[in-house]
Amino acid sequence: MPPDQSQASVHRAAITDRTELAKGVILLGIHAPELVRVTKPGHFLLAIPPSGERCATALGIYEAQAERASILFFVCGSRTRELADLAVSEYLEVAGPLGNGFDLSGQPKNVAIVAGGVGIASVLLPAQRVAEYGGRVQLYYGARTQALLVDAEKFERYGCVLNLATDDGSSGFDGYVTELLAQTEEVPDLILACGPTPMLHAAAKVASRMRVRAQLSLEETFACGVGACWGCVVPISRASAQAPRFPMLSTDGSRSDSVYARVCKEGPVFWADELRW
Amino acid sequence: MPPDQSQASVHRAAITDRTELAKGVILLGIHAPELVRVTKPGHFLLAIPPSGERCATALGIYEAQAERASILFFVCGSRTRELADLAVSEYLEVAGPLGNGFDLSGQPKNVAIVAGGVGIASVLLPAQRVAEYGGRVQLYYGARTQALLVDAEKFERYGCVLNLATDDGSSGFDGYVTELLAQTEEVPDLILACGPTPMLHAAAKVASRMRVRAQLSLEETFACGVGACWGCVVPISRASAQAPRFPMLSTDGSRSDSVYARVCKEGPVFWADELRW
Amino acid sequence: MTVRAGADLSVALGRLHLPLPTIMGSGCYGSGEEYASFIDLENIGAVVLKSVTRMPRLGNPTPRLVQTPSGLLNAIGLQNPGVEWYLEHEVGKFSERPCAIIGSVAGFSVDDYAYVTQRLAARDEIDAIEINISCPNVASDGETFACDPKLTSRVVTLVRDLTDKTLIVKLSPNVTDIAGIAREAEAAGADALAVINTVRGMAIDVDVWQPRLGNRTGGLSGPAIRPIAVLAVYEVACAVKIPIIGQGGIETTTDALEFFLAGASAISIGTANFTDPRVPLQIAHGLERYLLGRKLNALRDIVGKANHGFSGPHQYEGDQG
Amino acid sequence: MTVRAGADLSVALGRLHLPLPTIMGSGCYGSGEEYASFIDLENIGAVVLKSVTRMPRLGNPTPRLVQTPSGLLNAIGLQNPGVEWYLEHEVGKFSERPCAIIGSVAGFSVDDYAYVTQRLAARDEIDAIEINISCPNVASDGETFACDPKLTSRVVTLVRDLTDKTLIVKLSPNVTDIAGIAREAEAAGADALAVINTVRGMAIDVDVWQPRLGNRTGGLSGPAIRPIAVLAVYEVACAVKIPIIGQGGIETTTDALEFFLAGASAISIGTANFTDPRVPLQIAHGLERYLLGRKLNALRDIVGKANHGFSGPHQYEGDQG
Ligand SMILES: Cc1cc2nc3c(=O)[nH]c(=O)nc-3n(C[C@H](O)[C@H](O)[C@H](O)COP(=O)(O)OP(=O)(O)OC[C@H]3O[C@@H](n4cnc5c(N)ncnc54)[C@H](O)[C@@H]3O)c2cc1C
Ligand SMILES: Cc1cc2nc3c(=O)[nH]c(=O)nc-3n(C[C@H](O)[C@H](O)[C@H](O)COP(=O)(O)OP(=O)(O)OC[C@H]3O[C@@H](n4cnc5c(N)ncnc54)[C@H](O)[C@@H]3O)c2cc1C
Ligand SMILES: Cc1cc2nc3c(=O)[nH]c(=O)nc-3n(C[C@H](O)[C@H](O)[C@H](O)COP(=O)(O)O)c2cc1C
Ligand SMILES: Cc1cc2nc3c(=O)[nH]c(=O)nc-3n(C[C@H](O)[C@H](O)[C@H](O)COP(=O)(O)O)c2cc1C
Ligand code: FES
Ligand code: FES
Repeated sequence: MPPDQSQASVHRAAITDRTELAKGVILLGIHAPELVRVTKPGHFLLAIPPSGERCATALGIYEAQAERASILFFVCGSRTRELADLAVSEYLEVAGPLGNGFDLSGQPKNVAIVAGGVGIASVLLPAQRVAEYGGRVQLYYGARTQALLVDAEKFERYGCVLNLATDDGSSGFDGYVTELLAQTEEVPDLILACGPTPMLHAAAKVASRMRVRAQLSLEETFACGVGACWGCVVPISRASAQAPRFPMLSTDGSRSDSVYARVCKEGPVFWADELRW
Repeated sequence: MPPDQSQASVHRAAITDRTELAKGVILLGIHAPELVRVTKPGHFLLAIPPSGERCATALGIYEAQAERASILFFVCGSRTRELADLAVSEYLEVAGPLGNGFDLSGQPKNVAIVAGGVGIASVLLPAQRVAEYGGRVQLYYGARTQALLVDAEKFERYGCVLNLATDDGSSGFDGYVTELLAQTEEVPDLILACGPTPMLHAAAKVASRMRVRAQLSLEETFACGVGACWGCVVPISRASAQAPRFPMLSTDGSRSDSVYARVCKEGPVFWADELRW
Repeated sequence: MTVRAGADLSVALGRLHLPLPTIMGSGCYGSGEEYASFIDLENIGAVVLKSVTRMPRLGNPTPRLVQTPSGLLNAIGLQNPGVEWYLEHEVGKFSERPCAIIGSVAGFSVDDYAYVTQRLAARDEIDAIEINISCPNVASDGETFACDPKLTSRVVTLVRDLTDKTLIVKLSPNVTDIAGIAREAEAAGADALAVINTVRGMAIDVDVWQPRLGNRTGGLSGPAIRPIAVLAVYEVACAVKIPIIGQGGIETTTDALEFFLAGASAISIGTANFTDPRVPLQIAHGLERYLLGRKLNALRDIVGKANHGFSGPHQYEGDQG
Repeated sequence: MTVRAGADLSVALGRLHLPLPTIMGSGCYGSGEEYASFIDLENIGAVVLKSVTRMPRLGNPTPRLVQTPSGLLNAIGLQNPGVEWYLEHEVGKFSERPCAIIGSVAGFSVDDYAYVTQRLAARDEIDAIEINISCPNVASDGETFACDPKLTSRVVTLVRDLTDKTLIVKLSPNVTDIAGIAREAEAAGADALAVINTVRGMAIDVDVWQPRLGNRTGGLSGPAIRPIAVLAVYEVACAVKIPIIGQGGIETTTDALEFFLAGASAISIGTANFTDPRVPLQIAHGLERYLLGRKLNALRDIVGKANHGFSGPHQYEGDQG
């Protein structure tokens, strides 16, 4: 989360590969060398809708290597349906990379990564990064059911230890992935998490009980996605390094302890113990 | 155009075949025996949008034989794009048949059928009908360019004599199909026409010069498509058999010579000499 | 009050009791007959007839319809045969309909409203009267009745005296303060409010440099206006105690629930019928499933539950947990 | 007035001359910096800055955004650092922008508007002032300035006296008679009108029985409101002679043309930037192509051409062919 100076731009990227990892879960590879060059773990991009209708869609950058980046998404509405309709060698325009990613500057040795559902899309790059500097990753990966635990092998290839959970018990631990995390005896040096908001709340609680700091990649409805509209904010501690530095007063003129930071600009990754949500 | 008592209903029809006749011109066969049973030449249907968004789309019934009906459409907006995305064995729901079709009750011997662009979709059934009772059809078929003169062979199979025209001269007569009609020396007993509004205006003029009556299948923006909203009206002579029988007065209280008839209910086929457009 | 198997979806609008809360919007459903081959009319709550005026009307010049993003602009211009012909030739048929029939009255003077209401309400085939006050008043510079609290009050007071049947007043969203108009209508004796009529709009043809509608301006309906309609219902529900018929862009059960939770006791479906005539049935089923899924017995248990200032409708007061 | 190669797209708004008629809507574009990596700001006419108030504001509770059919509901609540901090830390940077910068002023009393306008207008980096009068007036029961002709007149008269820079008044569509408010703003000295701000709306979460926005109500923008906005421009253009900046749901050249033909002299783009930041550029190119295709030299030649009662803007009177 060190305040990156954005090197974002619009990229017209040819689709290099398309895999339906599970029903309604799509992995799209795109040819975007310039994007790859400046992408850091935890960055996201905005997919410009091919038909020109509706807002751009925020998606984590899943892979970023050499000339190819990829996105991984669940088809859940009209925008993702449209992206799912794209075929190899068609073009997708994306704006990015955006946001501030995970902070791995301290090179923590033992990292627990917690991913819920589509949250998996934002945690491959940090897992890779940890492996690169010689750290170890325990991946805690939960989904509704076995079929939706997609692409876990790829994480194994980067040396992650897999800890799987499903809500219906069809694979791995029968229950929430954060419960699985809570049971671990190896206390990690750092926790990174991405997934639905209730999962992030649970992960933050487990982290605080473990006395381990956690970085959470939040999901919010975006309008601009580039920090212009202040629509995607989350309350954080005024003391946070990510808190905007300008004055903010409540309507009654009081100076509250928490202020609003933009998920798309100061985030999407925040320190769990600095959030006031 | 004899006032049919509608036997319309909603049909859930499996798609039996799908052909892209030209770029952006789709022929979809559907399994709809009940629809076929009650369809008459010139009837149309409403395609209920698969995604549930936007108004249903009015489409002529192209073919109707035994268990199979078909629709033929040009992809020109979001609704037709959605229909074009349907694959064989998926389902399409349609409401129909609707409207009053062509009146061939007099069994005219020599019939000229004029079709412009996608207007071709509404004139195969009347051509077939004329062949059935032993009449002869001269088909005047125009399109922007050769590639868009689709499925003409099918009309030949039903014994139609083809007279083709393209705006760019790439096939057949170089110019508008109504100019081609105007040049004919065989004066038909009846003219049927379907196509864009300017073409219909031209066809009506040619018919009146030839002193031949013409039936035009009109296109209008629909809301309900079933006669409920009075949104799709066209002015016609108060004397027309298709004029609604209830009083209509202008705002100033005067009783004008022309009244409004619904394209979706009293039409879409009207006698050219009764229209007041 | 008919209780349906499963959950009670019934609603009372003044004296009118409907087994189902799904009312087909005026001007969108003809007299119901046009849709009878697509949906069993027993499965809808009521049809509001196309608005009728004192004199026959030819309606607006064409085109009368334009599609806009998630919306439909219309300018029909109240084409109708006039109330006399209507009573003589049409109303008799309504007794065959297996759902309630609500007459809709439009006018260009206070007198018009009174005359047409009295004539329509006198007929047994008509179960209730809705007055569509979104018409310009010819006598006062064409100002719309629904935009002026005083005019609203005068019209409603007068028609109220002419019938004991349920009187619904249909409000326009094209006002600064819809809650103020609603209060006037309630005070003047309305039994229920229909919220909202279409939002005024225009589309221009950039090829020919003309408005697309023959009438230049039209009324916007469909999903595009849903957020506007939900807020209008929310605000009116804070202001009055009489029941509200919510409408504007309802296409799905979820959409309908937004309106009930905002404070509507019933809903009206217009434009969505043009997408799929089975929408009213799907919504009735969906509401039932929603209630059963939450172990609730009656739709009225959720009316206004998302409304922090909800004040109506009084016939439900006993149930407010 | 810069003439671009091809066609003249320039526009005069009072003393402010813009080479391009594309203005980025307040609150949607930050100060331009946020978009500078996606589009060359030289290719846009102006940025209207996020509205600034006298005191710092934390803004509304979250969530602040909801997507609706073809629309976006927002309730940011004027989060901003207050005018003092803004002048000290932000305004200085605006001199780097290669496009015009229009300050936006919001307030909760007549005094607020005067104070902030005076402070902002005094700075060279600010080329013009837009006043956003869609805020509730704290001193008068929270009634919105833009909904009351008298309040509008008072605010505009006062701020007019404080600056010679172009003064734009941004009107709310949430009124019975927008043309009446427009006339007041013109009479009180506005140089131009921004038409329209967002339309009030609400969405409800049917799972948790709460309005989706932290602030409950919000403002609807995007294509859903375009027909409403086009009509508002059409009606205001019949009522005033000062130029109009049309806005509400503009995404394409065709959309923009609807506004020019209705009577707008410039357009504003807000929500469409969230779909694709290159939209303003695409529209500028598209307008040029449209004019050249029709052998027209200047955009101003089409202003109001679809408006049967067009009465403005006076600086174009000589050109009305
Ligand atoms: C920083 C950031 C990064 C993101 N990264 C990714 C990513 O890598 N991959 C990805 O798939 N998504 C990601 N998302 C979420 C993604 O942007 C949204 O899911 C997307 O907006 C869906 O758009 P849509 O138009 O298809 O669906 P919408 O029309 O926006 O939503 C359709 C319906 O689905 C519901 N819905 C939305 N999301 C979900 C969900 N996750 N599960 C169940 N129901 C849901 C909504 O409530 C709505 O009713 C990210 C979001 C943010 C803010
Ligand atoms: C009775 C009746 C029968 C019809 N039968 C057929 C049929 O058999 N096959 C068929 O393809 N269509 C037919 N149509 C027309 C069809 O209903 C419309 O073309 C359809 O509404 C297009 O929907 P859309 O959402 O895809 O495009 P829209 O979003 O409605 O339109 C997209 C754009 O294309 C433009 N456009 C629309 N139609 C055309 C056109 N024909 N050529 C060029 N531009 C156009 C519109 O102005 C608009 O800008 C019929 C219409 C009627 C009233
Ligand atoms: C084509 C059409 C015609 C309408 N005619 C009338 C009418 O005559 N009287 C009336 O009160 N409302 C009329 N309305 C308004 C509808 O009854 C309804 O209030 C409005 O369309 C909003 O609901 P919806 O979005 O579900 O359509 C009409 C609407 C449409 C679309
Ligand atoms: C997220 C968001 C924030 C906005 N903030 C402001 C604001 O602070 N001041 C203002 O005058 N208008 C504000 N607006 C209104 C826009 O400037 C514009 O008038 C409106 O959105 C309609 O145009 P559009 O449909 O192109 O977005 C805001 C709009 C949005 C979507
Ligand atoms: S979405 Fe606009 S600031 Fe984040
Ligand atoms: S479209 Fe409704 S009457 Fe024809």
